[in-house]
Amino acid sequence: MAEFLSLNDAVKTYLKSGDTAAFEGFTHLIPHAAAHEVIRQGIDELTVVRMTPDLIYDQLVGMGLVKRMIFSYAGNPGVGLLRRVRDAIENGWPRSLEIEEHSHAALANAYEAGAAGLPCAVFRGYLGTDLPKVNSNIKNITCPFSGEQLAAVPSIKPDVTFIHALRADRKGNVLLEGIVGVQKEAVLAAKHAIVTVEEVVGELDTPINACILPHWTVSAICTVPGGAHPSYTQGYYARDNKTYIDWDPIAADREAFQSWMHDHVLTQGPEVFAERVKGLEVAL
Amino acid sequence: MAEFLSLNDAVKTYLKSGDTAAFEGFTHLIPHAAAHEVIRQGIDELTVVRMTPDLIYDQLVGMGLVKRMIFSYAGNPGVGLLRRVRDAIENGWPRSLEIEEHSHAALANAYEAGAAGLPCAVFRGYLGTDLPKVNSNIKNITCPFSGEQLAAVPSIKPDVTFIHALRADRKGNVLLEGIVGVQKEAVLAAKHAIVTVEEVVGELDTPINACILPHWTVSAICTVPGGAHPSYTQGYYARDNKTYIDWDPIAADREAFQSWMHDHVLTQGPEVFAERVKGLEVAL
Amino acid sequence: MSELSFTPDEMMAIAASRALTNTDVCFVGIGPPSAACNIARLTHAPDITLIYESGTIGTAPDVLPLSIGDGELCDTALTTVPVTEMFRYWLQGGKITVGFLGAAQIDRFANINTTVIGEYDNPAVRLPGGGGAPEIASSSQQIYITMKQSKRGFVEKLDFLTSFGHGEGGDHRARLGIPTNGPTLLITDLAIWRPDPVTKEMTVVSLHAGTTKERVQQTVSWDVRFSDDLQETPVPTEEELSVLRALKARTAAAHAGKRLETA
Amino acid sequence: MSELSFTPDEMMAIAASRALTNTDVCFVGIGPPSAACNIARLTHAPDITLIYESGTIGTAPDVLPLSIGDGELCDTALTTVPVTEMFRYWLQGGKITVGFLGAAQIDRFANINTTVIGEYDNPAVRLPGGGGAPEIASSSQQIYITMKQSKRGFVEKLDFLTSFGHGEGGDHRARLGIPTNGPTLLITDLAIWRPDPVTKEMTVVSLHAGTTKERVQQTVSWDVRFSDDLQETPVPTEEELSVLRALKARTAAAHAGKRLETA
Repeated sequence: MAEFLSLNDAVKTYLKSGDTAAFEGFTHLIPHAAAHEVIRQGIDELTVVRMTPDLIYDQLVGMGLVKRMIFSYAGNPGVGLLRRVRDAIENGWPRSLEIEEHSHAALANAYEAGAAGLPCAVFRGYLGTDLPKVNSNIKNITCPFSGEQLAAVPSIKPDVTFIHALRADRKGNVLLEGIVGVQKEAVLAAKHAIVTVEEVVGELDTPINACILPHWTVSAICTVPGGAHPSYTQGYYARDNKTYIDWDPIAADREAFQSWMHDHVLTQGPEVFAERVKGLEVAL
Repeated sequence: MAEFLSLNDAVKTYLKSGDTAAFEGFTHLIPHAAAHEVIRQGIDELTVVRMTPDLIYDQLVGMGLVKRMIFSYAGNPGVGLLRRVRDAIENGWPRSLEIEEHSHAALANAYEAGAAGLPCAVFRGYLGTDLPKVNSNIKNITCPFSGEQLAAVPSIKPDVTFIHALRADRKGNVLLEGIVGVQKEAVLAAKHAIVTVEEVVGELDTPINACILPHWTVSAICTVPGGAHPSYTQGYYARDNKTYIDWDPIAADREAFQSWMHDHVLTQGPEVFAERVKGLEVAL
Repeated sequence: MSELSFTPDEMMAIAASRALTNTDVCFVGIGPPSAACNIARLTHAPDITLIYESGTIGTAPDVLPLSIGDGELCDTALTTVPVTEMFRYWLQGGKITVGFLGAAQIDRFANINTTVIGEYDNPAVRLPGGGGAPEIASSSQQIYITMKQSKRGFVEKLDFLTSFGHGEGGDHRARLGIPTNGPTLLITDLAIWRPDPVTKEMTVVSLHAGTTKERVQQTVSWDVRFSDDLQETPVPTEEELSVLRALKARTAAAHAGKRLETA
Repeated sequence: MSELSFTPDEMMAIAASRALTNTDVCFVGIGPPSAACNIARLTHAPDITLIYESGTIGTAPDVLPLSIGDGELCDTALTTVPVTEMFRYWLQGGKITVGFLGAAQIDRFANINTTVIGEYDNPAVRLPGGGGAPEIASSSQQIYITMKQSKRGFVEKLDFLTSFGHGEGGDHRARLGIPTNGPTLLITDLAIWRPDPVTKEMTVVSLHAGTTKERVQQTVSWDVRFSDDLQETPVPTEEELSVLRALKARTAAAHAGKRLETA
């Protein structure tokens, strides 16, 4: 049952040290504000799951909060590598990082299987690749009709899933629109889901087949305008591509990174995100 | 690549005696006009697949065109039994009927697996039931991580799938809306898809995440206003519940059935459907 | 209106509606379950979530649907999802608190047959089959069953086991790896039944007004167990009856012929 | 504008664009593939279907996306589907005619590494990883690869096999049960390569204008095979160059800073 909470309270209530957390968003609707709140609260020893662990996982890893990362593409899309993640994997700074590496197809299927209440996902994948040699969570299963060998991976069932959405109504029903990624699956697969939204409205007033999370699938809703920045929210503001490009030199240097985190995350609150999307608003 | 054809030509071009055909539509958007055209052309020895084989399969079976029926619920929803299907199974009239019986969950998963290019579907099902005893296409598969026994059924890959949709644009992109059922899956799983639509428009002008079949996933589009009657088309006309209720006594009697089929199907064409939905139009 | 001016069917629907709460997420079948769920929504449980297997989530129909996919369900729903998603995420994913089933045959452990009367390969009556029921029975957190009592329906041994209830009783569900509770409530035109906590045999816990133990036994093929603490089902209230009758009247009018919908 | 006033990068993107047709359904990666696919769309293949793994089907972006999920892709798409559906129905379902991949390392049989340089457990450089590529490589009907040639990239032996090309050559794909064609085209800044019909070793079939066999060999770690019928790649036309440059200019302006979108 959705409760309307401050982001601070929602994170404090639901996320514990040692939990498995998914912050999902496929380029669109990445829950930056929620990740920053987790960093401020210093919740550590996390296992984090995400298909495309871009800036927010670079930041969580760089701050030493992550024990294990389950992922399929660790890059800054269109810009390059994730330098904090690299530093953790290559040099163990600020701590060593366990990784469980998959393909996108595998993780998308693993979220789907989690939402579907299944213990594993079955798909055609990893054919001829080296990934099964380095990941014991990639196995085979044989089709009992055709004899074909298919791939199987464990389903993903996070303790807490964080997503950002367009808006909620007063009952707590949540609307996703545009590039919806794997967020619905990540929410339905999780024990608890925390959703930041641009706004709360009286009526969602949506198309008949809209992607809606009913209020009883969500634990907490937090109003954080701009909460996806520098990612974007369909119909609200555009992706701040320049910020993604500017991240690269900051992340390349340990001190520059720490200084940036101090100034832009540790000493700030969720309310700064509204300011960050000024000038990026989408004309309707 | 979608071609705009008459329904007569589309059926003639793509459906052959002995084919496996799916006529899908979950209460909504049932392709009655297409099934009637198949009956008129007398294409026989068919294997027909459908979760809810209601009136049109009663008619196809009653006319002796069906060799084998794969299904999960053979009833006239809210009214009762399918009397022509019963007569075929119980008495072999007008010919014997092979059946492959599943649950809804199994067939929905089997269509999904067909669309996903997999040889089988894996789900949690049939626990404790007698269906696996009478259907050798229900097997088990073991999760390699948890050891749980899951159910597996072969995926469905029809030679031809028939569906009815709201409308197409001039390129042949097709819109489904409302209760979309398993139609997208049934189309993507098929070698060929024939789609009847209420109308062809310049622009679909749809919501951003609308259920659209791109033109290159469809073989033929046929404009048949009212083509779902007595089923319905969201935003065009309502379900003709009275006709479903009235079907029961017609189907109960072999001669009444044959006479009805002569008068309402064999001697008619697809153009009669527009007339049948008069008075059922939905006010927008 | 006198206290007893209601039919057994009305009592059955109203008794079933009372078992539902505001926080339930119900997977609704057609017929009596649909009436019960919508009476609950229109009386004491306005925030109940009703889901029909056609994919409609959070429906609030003004008339009872004839099928599980009438336009009314979609028009009034919070959203409508594909049928594959309905069975994978919402049912199998464990989101359903109450699955509502009917039956052609039921046994003392609330196993259900909706497939055939007679032999499967040579049936006396070919029934519609399982539809969604086999997995509703295993994946819903609990199952409520509504059906009228008769010796033909309440049988010693099912002709075919379509949907698993408590199997042979006891921990049979657990032994098959089914983690859900199964049938926790059976509401008929005569009584309310619940499973014995240990044996799981369905036990009459409440008789509807005007019914006797003897009348119950006459409509059941096995020796019926009655609770030591047998109750009498409260009669329908004026509100319950008037809501049910208005709903039925609207429904009958809507299904009687062609009508111009005002969506 | 003189005939040769174009860069090797421009030649690479334009040569790749020419391989695409109006009926192709392309799974587009970011960078050079995205440029090539959109030049094709803006020149000779206006009806080509471009699909990005973020779920956008039939996109027609005005500027090149920085990521695979920029708003531009969604705003201009025929429709946008969930990522699970994208990988299950559209890629694994066999709907993609051409999958476009880039690489950090490639070998003579067009196997690809985008995972690590050095050892997996102790890498010299941790690259982003496979993303969609492992299954794009096996499920697309054919694969086109674009990358710049260098001895660091064109290696005798991959440090890690992320995406399967022709394996050890010959019928290796078929032996693994992979029914698709794999890499049928490799377009670099210097040349066009295609697999030998029998051995599947990638073979230079066309040199870009101004390039020599020696220059090609100097940027490749193995002994390069050249076709007996070696062609010269036609230089970019005025139209191709102007379309590419206008696209790049719009893209650079859009990514340079905050802008008010007019959706």
